[in-house]
Amino acid sequence: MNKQHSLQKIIEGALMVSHEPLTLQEIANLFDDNKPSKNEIKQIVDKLNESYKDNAFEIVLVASGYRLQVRPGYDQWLSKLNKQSSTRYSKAFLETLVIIAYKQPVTRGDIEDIRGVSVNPQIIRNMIEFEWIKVVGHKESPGKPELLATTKKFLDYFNLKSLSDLPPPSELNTE
Amino acid sequence: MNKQHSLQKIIEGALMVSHEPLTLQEIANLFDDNKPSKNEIKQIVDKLNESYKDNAFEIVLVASGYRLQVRPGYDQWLSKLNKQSSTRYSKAFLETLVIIAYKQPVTRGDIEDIRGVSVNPQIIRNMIEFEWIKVVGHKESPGKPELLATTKKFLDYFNLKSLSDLPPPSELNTE
Amino acid sequence: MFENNFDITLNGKEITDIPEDLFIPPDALRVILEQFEGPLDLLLYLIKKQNIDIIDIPILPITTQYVNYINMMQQMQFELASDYLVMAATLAEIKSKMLVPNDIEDEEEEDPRANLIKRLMEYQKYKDLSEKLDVIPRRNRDTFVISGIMTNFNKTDNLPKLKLDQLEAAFQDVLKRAEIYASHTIESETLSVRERMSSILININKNGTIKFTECFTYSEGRMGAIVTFLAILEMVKESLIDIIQNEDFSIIYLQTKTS
Repeated sequence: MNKQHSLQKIIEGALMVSHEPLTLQEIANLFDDNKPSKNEIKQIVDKLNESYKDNAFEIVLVASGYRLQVRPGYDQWLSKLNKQSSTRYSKAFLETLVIIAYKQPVTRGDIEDIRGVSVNPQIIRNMIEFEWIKVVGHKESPGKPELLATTKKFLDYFNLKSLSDLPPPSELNTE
Repeated sequence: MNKQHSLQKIIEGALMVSHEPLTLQEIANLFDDNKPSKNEIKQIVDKLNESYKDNAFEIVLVASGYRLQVRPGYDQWLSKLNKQSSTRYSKAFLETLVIIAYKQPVTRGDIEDIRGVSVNPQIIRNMIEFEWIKVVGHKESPGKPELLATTKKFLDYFNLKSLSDLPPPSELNTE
Repeated sequence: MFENNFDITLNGKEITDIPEDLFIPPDALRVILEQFEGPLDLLLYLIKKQNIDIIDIPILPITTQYVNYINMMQQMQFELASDYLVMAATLAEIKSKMLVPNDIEDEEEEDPRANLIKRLMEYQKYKDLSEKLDVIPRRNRDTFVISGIMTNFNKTDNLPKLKLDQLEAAFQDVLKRAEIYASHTIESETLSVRERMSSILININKNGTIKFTECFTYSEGRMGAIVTFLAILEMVKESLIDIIQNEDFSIIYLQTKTS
């Protein structure tokens, strides 16, 4: 087994067992000596992906790094596995989430102003627990309300590399 | 894509994403119609394994079914992965754990009712992976939710002989 | 589907005067109302229903409609968020401003609707975005992340240390928040009942069906038997297991609940 070969397999194994996406740096850190360069790793990831062209899975780059996932289009069969707790979110949840995503950093008050109803504290708690949003600071106004922003995990969940990959708002007037 | 091909890919995808080993029956059940025979599935698994001969992973048959795992010999590199990033457990983790310990057997829904927020599936996965909890059955209610309970390992970890050695909640209230 | 003849009674009173521009039967209305995310959502619905441009909402009919809906909600004892009433007041204020001729002012005064229109457009924008976000591929619905298993790898070694008192503290938090045990405290006995429930369930899962008598261990004495019996009763109550006896005095079996 030559060096390149085993490097490739180690990276493959790492992507396979990791619970979280791996950055190039994290992949490099798996090696104590003979650390591969980031460029080298990138090439190996490309090579791996090419070798997967007949497989049901692929390596994708999301906000917090590379991750191995099943290609889209298999949900019909695979959704029966792992009995995920519901992946449907309420309108209130989604609306609150997009306001945080697009207007961040925002306070609860900002969200309430836009939605015209008070924010359900449970929704915010849920999002914080999922690590989709976090408190990034406090606004210098009465009560010093918390400023909320989305995290990389949020982007990872929606297969996005950065906030700029979010769907653009449509122009209301032209519609 | 011929039938055989897509069947193979679906089975590959299923083995990749399933958290638990899959029996031949469970694999067959992924398909609504044109269910493959157990023999057919066995042959596909063999074919897949053959195609993995240059990969870091393989399909193995364990007590409860087929599962995809990284071949032995990679721990030197991969043991660095999946470490809890912090040296402390999140509040969500601890609260979920105590609810399972005191109210077992419980469903995720029960935990959600008590904590008032949805359960992060990753937390449950982690606990199952630590072998602190396990699925002891399914509740006969819509969706057949899994019933979770703590294990001997959990007790061992806390040097408890049995669950009744856990601090009684009544004492907690007076503290 | 517009019906002219309503025959609806609510709280014993017959409802006869349904607002004319309310084209939804009240029984369906309740279902619809529950879907509104707030006053802005309701307003947008009314506007859309009439094919009006947000930029140029006819404040009079919209206000009338809105107020009618609010009244309906109250008549149906629908739990009404105060936000809805605030909006009703806002609409009324705009209406009155629109009715008062503004020839007193020289310079052109701002359209009283301007602020509301801005809010509606802003909300509409995020409403659309939330629908867009809902359809982009997400984990466990559209994409499935692979997470393989490593063998010969003791993950437990990497676990951060956890002490029992941390667990206690966590439990205290849970108690404080939920107050589930506010009225009754769990005694250690109940605990062992729950533990016994788990162990019997594991046994049933492993063997499919087990004999009732197999659940008991004589060495545990009377206390153990009581705990086991309570555990079985509790599992029946919680619909976790079925108890089966084919004829009187024959062997009693426990098995997983079948529907």
